[in-house]
Amino acid sequence: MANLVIDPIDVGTLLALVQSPERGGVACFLGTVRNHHRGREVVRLEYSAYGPMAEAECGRIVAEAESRWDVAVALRHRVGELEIGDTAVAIAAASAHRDEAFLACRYVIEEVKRRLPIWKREVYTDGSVEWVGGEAGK
Amino acid sequence: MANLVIDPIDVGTLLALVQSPERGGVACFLGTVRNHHRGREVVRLEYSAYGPMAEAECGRIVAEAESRWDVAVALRHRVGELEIGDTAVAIAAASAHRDEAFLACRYVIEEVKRRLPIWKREVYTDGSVEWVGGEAGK
Amino acid sequence: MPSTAISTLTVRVLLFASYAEMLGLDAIELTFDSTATVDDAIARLRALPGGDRLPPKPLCAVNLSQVQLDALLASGDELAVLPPLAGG
Amino acid sequence: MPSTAISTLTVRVLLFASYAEMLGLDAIELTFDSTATVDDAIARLRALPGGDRLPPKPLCAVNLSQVQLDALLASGDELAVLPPLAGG
Repeated sequence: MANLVIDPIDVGTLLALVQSPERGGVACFLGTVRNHHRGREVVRLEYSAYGPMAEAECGRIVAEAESRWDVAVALRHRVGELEIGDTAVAIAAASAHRDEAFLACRYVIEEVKRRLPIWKREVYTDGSVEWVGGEAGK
Repeated sequence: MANLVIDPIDVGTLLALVQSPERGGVACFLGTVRNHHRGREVVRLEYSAYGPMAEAECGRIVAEAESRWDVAVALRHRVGELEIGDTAVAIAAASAHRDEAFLACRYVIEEVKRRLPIWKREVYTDGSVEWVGGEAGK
Repeated sequence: MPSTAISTLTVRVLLFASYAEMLGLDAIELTFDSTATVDDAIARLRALPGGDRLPPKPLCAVNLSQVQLDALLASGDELAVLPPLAGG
Repeated sequence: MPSTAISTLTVRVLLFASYAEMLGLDAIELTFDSTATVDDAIARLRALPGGDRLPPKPLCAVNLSQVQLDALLASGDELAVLPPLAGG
Protein backbone atom coordinates (compact mmCIF):
# COMPACT_ATOMS: atom_id res chain seq x y z
CA MET A 1 0.00 0.00 0.00
CA ALA A 2 2.89 2.40 -0.65
CA ASN A 3 1.33 5.39 -2.36
CA LEU A 4 4.51 7.44 -2.06
CA VAL A 5 7.14 6.26 -4.51
CA ILE A 6 10.70 7.23 -5.35
CA ASP A 7 10.85 5.59 -8.78
CA PRO A 8 9.07 7.03 -11.84
CA ILE A 9 5.33 6.31 -12.04
CA ASP A 10 4.31 3.97 -14.83
CA VAL A 11 0.81 4.93 -15.94
CA GLY A 12 0.11 1.59 -17.59
CA THR A 13 0.83 -0.25 -14.36
CA LEU A 14 -1.42 2.14 -12.43
CA LEU A 15 -4.28 1.68 -14.90
CA ALA A 16 -3.95 -2.09 -14.69
CA LEU A 17 -4.57 -1.87 -10.93
CA VAL A 18 -8.09 -0.48 -11.40
CA GLN A 19 -9.25 -1.64 -14.82
CA SER A 20 -11.55 -4.63 -15.04
CA PRO A 21 -14.15 -5.86 -17.51
CA GLU A 22 -16.89 -4.72 -15.10
CA ARG A 23 -15.46 -1.19 -14.87
CA GLY A 24 -15.60 0.07 -18.44
CA GLY A 25 -14.61 3.68 -17.80
CA VAL A 26 -11.32 4.89 -16.36
CA ALA A 27 -10.66 8.56 -15.60
CA CYS A 28 -7.13 9.47 -14.74
CA PHE A 29 -5.14 12.55 -13.86
CA LEU A 30 -1.42 13.17 -14.10
CA GLY A 31 0.35 16.13 -12.57
CA THR A 32 3.71 16.79 -14.19
CA VAL A 33 6.59 18.97 -13.07
CA ARG A 34 6.40 22.39 -14.68
CA ASN A 35 9.42 24.32 -15.92
CA HIS A 36 8.34 27.64 -14.45
CA HIS A 37 7.01 29.05 -11.20
CA ARG A 38 5.91 32.67 -10.75
CA GLY A 39 7.90 33.70 -13.78
CA ARG A 40 11.13 31.97 -12.81
CA GLU A 41 12.55 29.02 -14.72
CA VAL A 42 12.86 25.81 -12.72
CA VAL A 43 15.80 23.49 -13.39
CA ARG A 44 14.86 20.67 -11.03
CA LEU A 45 13.03 20.07 -7.79
CA GLU A 46 12.73 17.81 -4.83
CA TYR A 47 9.59 16.68 -3.07
CA SER A 48 9.87 15.87 0.62
CA ALA A 49 7.07 14.40 2.68
CA TYR A 50 5.96 13.69 6.21
CA GLY A 51 5.90 10.08 5.11
CA PRO A 52 3.68 8.29 7.65
CA MET A 53 1.02 11.01 7.53
CA ALA A 54 1.18 11.28 3.73
CA GLU A 55 0.61 7.51 3.45
CA ALA A 56 -2.23 7.69 5.97
CA GLU A 57 -3.89 10.56 4.08
CA CYS A 58 -3.51 8.72 0.75
CA GLY A 59 -5.22 5.71 2.26
CA ARG A 60 -8.02 7.82 3.72
CA ILE A 61 -8.59 9.77 0.49
CA VAL A 62 -8.78 6.59 -1.62
CA ALA A 63 -11.15 4.98 0.91
CA GLU A 64 -13.37 8.08 0.90
CA ALA A 65 -13.60 8.05 -2.91
CA GLU A 66 -14.31 4.31 -3.01
CA SER A 67 -17.06 4.62 -0.41
CA ARG A 68 -18.67 7.69 -2.00
CA TRP A 69 -18.73 6.32 -5.57
CA ASP A 70 -18.76 2.85 -7.13
CA VAL A 71 -15.11 3.05 -8.20
CA ALA A 72 -11.72 1.42 -7.83
CA VAL A 73 -9.02 4.04 -7.24
CA ALA A 74 -5.22 3.97 -7.43
CA LEU A 75 -3.00 6.86 -6.34
CA ARG A 76 0.76 7.44 -6.52
CA HIS A 77 2.81 10.47 -5.51
CA ARG A 78 6.52 10.72 -6.08
CA VAL A 79 9.02 11.97 -3.53
CA GLY A 80 12.70 12.78 -3.94
CA GLU A 81 14.37 14.44 -6.91
CA LEU A 82 12.29 14.96 -10.05
CA GLU A 83 13.11 16.31 -13.46
CA ILE A 84 11.03 18.75 -15.52
CA GLY A 85 8.24 16.83 -17.24
CA ASP A 86 8.25 13.94 -14.74
CA THR A 87 4.88 12.77 -13.45
CA ALA A 88 4.68 13.88 -9.80
CA VAL A 89 1.20 12.54 -9.06
CA ALA A 90 -1.01 10.02 -10.84
CA ILE A 91 -4.58 8.99 -10.11
CA ALA A 92 -6.75 6.40 -11.84
CA ALA A 93 -10.44 5.81 -11.05
CA ALA A 94 -12.35 3.03 -12.79
CA SER A 95 -16.12 2.57 -12.74
CA ALA A 96 -18.96 1.05 -14.71
CA HIS A 97 -20.18 4.64 -15.18
CA ARG A 98 -17.91 7.35 -16.47
CA ASP A 99 -19.62 10.04 -14.42
CA GLU A 100 -18.50 8.32 -11.21
CA ALA A 101 -15.00 7.74 -12.58
CA PHE A 102 -14.60 11.46 -13.34
CA LEU A 103 -16.07 12.60 -10.01
CA ALA A 104 -13.87 10.25 -8.01
CA CYS A 105 -10.71 11.19 -9.94
CA ARG A 106 -11.40 14.88 -9.46
CA TYR A 107 -12.14 14.40 -5.77
CA VAL A 108 -8.86 12.57 -5.20
CA ILE A 109 -6.64 15.19 -6.86
CA GLU A 110 -8.36 18.02 -4.95
CA GLU A 111 -7.92 16.22 -1.63
CA VAL A 112 -4.31 15.31 -2.50
CA LYS A 113 -3.55 19.01 -3.02
CA ARG A 114 -5.43 19.97 0.14
CA ARG A 115 -4.24 17.26 2.52
CA LEU A 116 -0.96 15.54 1.60
CA PRO A 117 1.92 16.77 3.77
CA ILE A 118 4.36 17.14 0.90
CA TRP A 119 6.65 20.06 0.12
CA LYS A 120 8.51 21.10 -2.96
CA ARG A 121 11.97 22.62 -3.07
CA GLU A 122 12.66 24.25 -6.41
CA VAL A 123 16.05 25.06 -7.91
CA TYR A 124 16.00 27.93 -10.43
CA THR A 125 18.28 28.74 -13.38
CA ASP A 126 19.96 31.53 -11.38
CA GLY A 127 21.01 28.96 -8.76
CA SER A 128 18.56 30.14 -6.12
CA VAL A 129 16.51 27.62 -4.17
CA GLU A 130 13.06 28.02 -2.66
CA TRP A 131 10.47 26.05 -0.72
CA VAL A 132 7.16 26.25 -2.58
CA GLY A 133 3.77 25.78 -0.96
CA GLY A 134 0.13 26.54 -0.68
CA GLU A 135 -1.33 26.56 -4.14
CA ALA A 136 -4.24 24.17 -3.70
CA GLY A 137 -6.51 26.48 -5.69
CA LYS A 138 -4.28 26.56 -8.74
CA MET B 1 -4.46 12.94 -38.10
CA ALA B 2 -5.89 9.41 -38.00
CA ASN B 3 -8.05 9.30 -34.89
CA LEU B 4 -9.54 5.93 -35.84
CA VAL B 5 -7.06 3.14 -35.33
CA ILE B 6 -7.04 -0.61 -35.87
CA ASP B 7 -4.07 -1.41 -33.61
CA PRO B 8 -4.25 -1.30 -29.80
CA ILE B 9 -4.07 2.17 -28.25
CA ASP B 10 -0.92 2.85 -26.25
CA VAL B 11 -1.80 5.29 -23.48
CA GLY B 12 1.81 6.38 -22.93
CA THR B 13 2.12 7.40 -26.57
CA LEU B 14 -1.16 9.32 -26.39
CA LEU B 15 -0.09 11.17 -23.24
CA ALA B 16 3.23 12.11 -24.84
CA LEU B 17 1.30 13.86 -27.63
CA VAL B 18 -0.24 16.40 -25.24
CA GLN B 19 2.13 16.64 -22.26
CA SER B 20 4.54 19.53 -22.11
CA PRO B 21 6.34 21.39 -19.32
CA GLU B 22 3.88 24.29 -19.75
CA ARG B 23 0.86 22.01 -19.36
CA GLY B 24 1.27 20.52 -15.91
CA GLY B 25 -2.09 18.75 -15.65
CA VAL B 26 -3.32 15.94 -17.87
CA ALA B 27 -6.80 14.48 -17.55
CA CYS B 28 -7.49 11.34 -19.50
CA PHE B 29 -10.32 8.93 -20.05
CA LEU B 30 -10.23 5.34 -21.26
CA GLY B 31 -13.29 3.38 -22.32
CA THR B 32 -12.70 -0.35 -22.22
CA VAL B 33 -14.70 -3.21 -23.66
CA ARG B 34 -17.07 -4.65 -21.07
CA ASN B 35 -17.82 -8.34 -20.73
CA HIS B 36 -21.56 -7.93 -20.36
CA HIS B 37 -24.42 -6.08 -22.02
CA ARG B 38 -27.97 -6.06 -20.69
CA GLY B 39 -27.28 -9.19 -18.69
CA ARG B 40 -25.71 -11.19 -21.50
CA GLU B 41 -22.07 -12.19 -21.52
CA VAL B 42 -20.04 -10.77 -24.40
CA VAL B 43 -17.27 -12.91 -25.94
CA ARG B 44 -15.92 -10.37 -28.43
CA LEU B 45 -17.06 -7.46 -30.51
CA GLU B 46 -16.38 -5.50 -33.62
CA TYR B 47 -16.58 -1.75 -34.10
CA SER B 48 -17.43 -0.52 -37.57
CA ALA B 49 -17.41 3.13 -38.56
CA TYR B 50 -18.48 5.54 -41.26
CA GLY B 51 -14.79 6.34 -41.53
CA PRO B 52 -14.64 9.72 -43.29
CA MET B 53 -17.39 11.19 -41.10
CA ALA B 54 -15.94 9.69 -37.91
CA GLU B 55 -12.56 11.25 -38.70
CA ALA B 56 -14.21 14.57 -39.49
CA GLU B 57 -16.18 14.52 -36.23
CA CYS B 58 -13.05 13.62 -34.24
CA GLY B 59 -11.26 16.58 -35.77
CA ARG B 60 -14.18 18.91 -35.05
CA ILE B 61 -14.59 17.71 -31.45
CA VAL B 62 -10.88 18.15 -30.69
CA ALA B 63 -10.87 21.60 -32.30
CA GLU B 64 -13.94 22.62 -30.28
CA ALA B 65 -12.30 21.55 -27.01
CA GLU B 66 -9.03 23.29 -27.87
CA SER B 67 -10.83 26.52 -28.74
CA ARG B 68 -13.09 26.48 -25.68
CA TRP B 69 -10.35 25.75 -23.12
CA ASP B 70 -6.58 26.30 -22.99
CA VAL B 71 -5.77 22.65 -23.64
CA ALA B 72 -4.00 20.26 -25.98
CA VAL B 73 -6.20 17.24 -26.75
CA ALA B 74 -5.50 13.83 -28.28
CA LEU B 75 -8.23 11.33 -29.18
CA ARG B 76 -8.14 7.77 -30.48
CA HIS B 77 -10.98 5.34 -31.18
CA ARG B 78 -10.42 1.78 -32.24
CA VAL B 79 -12.27 0.04 -35.04
CA GLY B 80 -12.30 -3.61 -36.05
CA GLU B 81 -12.24 -6.62 -33.75
CA LEU B 82 -11.65 -6.01 -30.04
CA GLU B 83 -11.24 -8.33 -27.09
CA ILE B 84 -12.81 -7.92 -23.64
CA GLY B 85 -10.75 -5.41 -21.64
CA ASP B 86 -9.27 -3.70 -24.70
CA THR B 87 -9.27 0.09 -24.69
CA ALA B 88 -11.87 1.16 -27.26
CA VAL B 89 -11.50 4.92 -26.83
CA ALA B 90 -8.80 7.06 -25.22
CA ILE B 91 -8.72 10.80 -24.62
CA ALA B 92 -5.97 12.95 -23.12
CA ALA B 93 -6.32 16.67 -22.36
CA ALA B 94 -3.36 18.65 -21.02
CA SER B 95 -3.51 22.13 -19.57
CA ALA B 96 -1.71 24.47 -17.20
CA HIS B 97 -4.88 24.30 -15.06
CA ARG B 98 -6.39 21.00 -14.05
CA ASP B 99 -9.92 22.38 -14.12
CA GLU B 100 -9.63 23.01 -17.86
CA ALA B 101 -8.01 19.62 -18.44
CA PHE B 102 -10.93 17.85 -16.74
CA LEU B 103 -13.61 19.93 -18.47
CA ALA B 104 -12.07 19.38 -21.90
CA CYS B 105 -11.61 15.63 -21.35
CA ARG B 106 -15.20 15.25 -20.21
CA TYR B 107 -16.49 17.32 -23.13
CA VAL B 108 -14.65 15.16 -25.65
CA ILE B 109 -15.94 11.81 -24.34
CA GLU B 110 -19.53 13.11 -24.22
CA GLU B 111 -19.31 14.41 -27.79
CA VAL B 112 -17.61 11.20 -28.95
CA LYS B 113 -20.56 9.21 -27.60
CA ARG B 114 -23.05 11.66 -29.09
CA ARG B 115 -21.51 12.24 -32.50
CA LEU B 116 -19.11 9.54 -33.75
CA PRO B 117 -20.74 7.35 -36.43
CA ILE B 118 -19.47 4.09 -34.97
CA TRP B 119 -21.41 0.89 -34.35
CA LYS B 120 -20.72 -2.13 -32.23
CA ARG B 121 -21.53 -5.72 -33.15
CA GLU B 122 -21.42 -7.97 -30.11
CA VAL B 123 -21.01 -11.74 -30.07
CA TYR B 124 -22.46 -13.45 -26.99
CA THR B 125 -21.58 -16.72 -25.25
CA ASP B 126 -24.69 -18.42 -26.70
CA GLY B 127 -23.39 -17.65 -30.21
CA SER B 128 -25.94 -14.93 -30.94
CA VAL B 129 -24.84 -11.67 -32.53
CA GLU B 130 -26.34 -8.21 -32.15
CA TRP B 131 -25.81 -4.63 -33.29
CA VAL B 132 -25.67 -2.39 -30.24
CA GLY B 133 -26.43 1.28 -30.25
CA GLY B 134 -27.78 4.40 -28.64
CA GLU B 135 -26.46 4.50 -25.10
CA ALA B 136 -24.99 7.97 -25.00
CA GLY B 137 -26.49 8.60 -21.57
CA LYS B 138 -24.88 5.54 -19.96
CA MET C 1 -44.99 34.22 -64.72
CA PRO C 2 -41.32 33.22 -64.68
CA SER C 3 -40.67 29.58 -65.40
CA THR C 4 -38.26 27.62 -63.25
CA ALA C 5 -35.91 25.14 -64.87
CA ILE C 6 -36.24 21.81 -63.09
CA SER C 7 -33.33 19.41 -63.35
CA THR C 8 -33.03 15.95 -61.86
CA LEU C 9 -31.17 15.44 -58.62
CA THR C 10 -28.98 12.44 -57.81
CA VAL C 11 -27.67 11.62 -54.34
CA ARG C 12 -25.61 8.74 -53.08
CA VAL C 13 -27.05 7.09 -49.97
CA LEU C 14 -24.95 5.09 -47.51
CA LEU C 15 -26.40 2.63 -45.00
CA PHE C 16 -24.58 1.21 -42.00
CA ALA C 17 -24.66 -1.59 -39.45
CA SER C 18 -28.20 -2.76 -38.65
CA TYR C 19 -29.73 -0.52 -41.35
CA ALA C 20 -27.49 -2.03 -44.01
CA GLU C 21 -28.61 -5.49 -42.88
CA MET C 22 -32.31 -4.52 -42.95
CA LEU C 23 -32.15 -3.38 -46.57
CA GLY C 24 -29.48 -5.83 -47.65
CA LEU C 25 -27.38 -3.04 -49.14
CA ASP C 26 -24.88 -0.49 -47.92
CA ALA C 27 -25.02 2.05 -50.76
CA ILE C 28 -27.59 3.12 -53.34
CA GLU C 29 -28.12 6.06 -55.71
CA LEU C 30 -31.45 7.88 -55.61
CA THR C 31 -32.66 10.26 -58.31
CA PHE C 32 -35.40 12.86 -57.84
CA ASP C 33 -37.23 14.82 -60.53
CA SER C 34 -37.29 18.04 -58.54
CA THR C 35 -36.00 19.36 -55.25
CA ALA C 36 -35.89 16.83 -52.43
CA THR C 37 -35.27 16.80 -48.68
CA VAL C 38 -33.60 14.17 -46.54
CA ASP C 39 -37.12 13.13 -45.54
CA ASP C 40 -37.99 12.42 -49.17
CA ALA C 41 -34.93 10.17 -49.47
CA ILE C 42 -35.89 8.29 -46.31
CA ALA C 43 -39.42 7.74 -47.68
CA ARG C 44 -37.88 6.30 -50.85
CA LEU C 45 -35.66 3.94 -48.80
CA ARG C 46 -38.61 2.82 -46.71
CA ALA C 47 -40.41 1.75 -49.88
CA LEU C 48 -37.57 -0.67 -50.77
CA PRO C 49 -37.72 -4.37 -49.77
CA GLY C 50 -36.90 -4.54 -46.03
CA GLY C 51 -37.21 -0.75 -45.76
CA ASP C 52 -40.33 -0.94 -43.60
CA ARG C 53 -38.00 -1.84 -40.70
CA LEU C 54 -36.11 1.45 -41.12
CA PRO C 55 -37.40 4.02 -38.57
CA PRO C 56 -39.28 6.97 -40.14
CA LYS C 57 -36.95 9.54 -38.57
CA PRO C 58 -33.42 8.10 -38.46
CA LEU C 59 -30.28 10.10 -37.66
CA CYS C 60 -28.85 11.43 -40.95
CA ALA C 61 -25.72 13.15 -42.20
CA VAL C 62 -25.05 14.93 -45.48
CA ASN C 63 -21.46 15.31 -46.62
CA LEU C 64 -20.08 14.15 -43.23
CA SER C 65 -22.19 16.43 -40.99
CA GLN C 66 -25.40 15.63 -39.13
CA VAL C 67 -28.48 17.30 -40.62
CA GLN C 68 -32.16 17.74 -39.83
CA LEU C 69 -34.66 15.72 -41.82
CA ASP C 70 -36.04 18.80 -43.59
CA ALA C 71 -32.61 19.69 -45.03
CA LEU C 72 -32.60 20.11 -48.80
CA LEU C 73 -30.47 17.76 -50.87
CA ALA C 74 -28.21 18.93 -53.70
CA SER C 75 -27.04 16.84 -56.62
CA GLY C 76 -23.89 14.91 -55.72
CA ASP C 77 -24.61 14.94 -51.97
CA GLU C 78 -23.61 11.93 -49.91
CA LEU C 79 -26.48 11.10 -47.57
CA ALA C 80 -25.67 8.72 -44.71
CA VAL C 81 -28.43 7.04 -42.71
CA LEU C 82 -27.05 6.31 -39.24
CA PRO C 83 -28.31 3.70 -36.76
CA PRO C 84 -28.15 4.72 -33.07
CA LEU C 85 -24.49 5.54 -32.42
CA ALA C 86 -22.44 3.21 -30.22
CA GLY C 87 -18.94 4.70 -30.16
CA GLY C 88 -16.93 5.39 -27.02
CA MET D 1 -13.22 20.26 47.06
CA PRO D 2 -11.74 17.38 45.05
CA SER D 3 -8.11 17.76 44.16
CA THR D 4 -6.90 17.05 40.65
CA ALA D 5 -3.66 15.19 40.14
CA ILE D 6 -1.54 17.13 37.65
CA SER D 7 1.15 15.20 35.82
CA THR D 8 3.62 16.52 33.26
CA LEU D 9 2.94 16.12 29.57
CA THR D 10 5.56 15.36 26.93
CA VAL D 11 4.96 15.59 23.18
CA ARG D 12 7.27 15.07 20.26
CA VAL D 13 7.15 17.92 17.71
CA LEU D 14 8.15 17.49 14.07
CA LEU D 15 9.03 20.38 11.77
CA PHE D 16 9.25 20.20 7.99
CA ALA D 17 10.62 21.98 4.95
CA SER D 18 10.80 25.78 5.42
CA TYR D 19 9.78 25.55 9.10
CA ALA D 20 12.61 23.13 9.85
CA GLU D 21 15.01 25.58 8.19
CA MET D 22 13.64 28.54 10.20
CA LEU D 23 14.25 26.84 13.52
CA GLY D 24 17.29 24.85 12.44
CA LEU D 25 15.76 21.60 13.72
CA ASP D 26 13.30 19.01 12.49
CA ALA D 27 12.28 17.40 15.78
CA ILE D 28 12.08 18.49 19.43
CA GLU D 29 10.43 17.26 22.63
CA LEU D 30 8.29 19.69 24.61
CA THR D 31 7.19 19.13 28.20
CA PHE D 32 4.27 20.92 29.87
CA ASP D 33 3.43 21.03 33.59
CA SER D 34 -0.30 20.75 33.04
CA THR D 35 -2.73 20.30 30.17
CA ALA D 36 -1.71 21.95 26.91
CA THR D 37 -3.23 22.65 23.51
CA VAL D 38 -1.58 22.70 20.11
CA ASP D 39 -1.61 26.50 20.44
CA ASP D 40 0.50 26.26 23.60
CA ALA D 41 3.07 24.15 21.77
CA ILE D 42 3.23 26.65 18.90
CA ALA D 43 3.81 29.50 21.38
CA ARG D 44 6.68 27.50 22.85
CA LEU D 45 8.20 26.95 19.40
CA ARG D 46 7.86 30.64 18.54
CA ALA D 47 9.95 31.49 21.62
CA LEU D 48 12.87 29.42 20.29
CA PRO D 49 15.70 31.01 18.26
CA GLY D 50 14.34 31.60 14.73
CA GLY D 51 10.83 30.82 15.96
CA ASP D 52 9.58 34.36 15.42
CA ARG D 53 9.44 33.55 11.70
CA LEU D 54 6.98 30.71 12.33
CA PRO D 55 3.40 31.89 11.64
CA PRO D 56 1.21 32.13 14.76
CA LYS D 57 -1.44 29.78 13.32
CA PRO D 58 0.31 27.14 11.22
CA LEU D 59 -1.36 23.99 9.87
CA CYS D 60 -0.90 21.21 12.44
CA ALA D 61 -1.42 17.46 12.72
CA VAL D 62 -1.49 15.22 15.77
CA ASN D 63 -0.80 11.52 15.31
CA LEU D 64 -1.06 11.77 11.49
CA SER D 65 -4.37 13.70 11.30
CA GLN D 66 -4.94 17.43 10.86
CA VAL D 67 -6.22 19.16 14.01
CA GLN D 68 -7.48 22.56 15.11
CA LEU D 69 -5.16 24.75 17.17
CA ASP D 70 -7.33 24.41 20.27
CA ALA D 71 -7.00 20.60 20.29
CA LEU D 72 -5.73 19.20 23.59
CA LEU D 73 -2.43 17.33 23.58
CA ALA D 74 -1.89 14.03 25.35
CA SER D 75 1.40 12.67 26.58
CA GLY D 76 3.18 10.76 23.82
CA ASP D 77 1.43 12.64 21.02
CA GLU D 78 3.33 13.38 17.83
CA LEU D 79 2.61 16.99 16.83
CA ALA D 80 3.60 17.95 13.27
CA VAL D 81 3.81 21.60 12.23
CA LEU D 82 3.15 21.76 8.51
CA PRO D 83 4.20 24.52 6.09
CA PRO D 84 1.70 25.31 3.29
CA LEU D 85 1.22 22.01 1.42
CA ALA D 86 2.64 21.64 -2.07
CA GLY D 87 1.79 18.11 -3.16
CA GLY D 88 0.08 17.16 -6.39
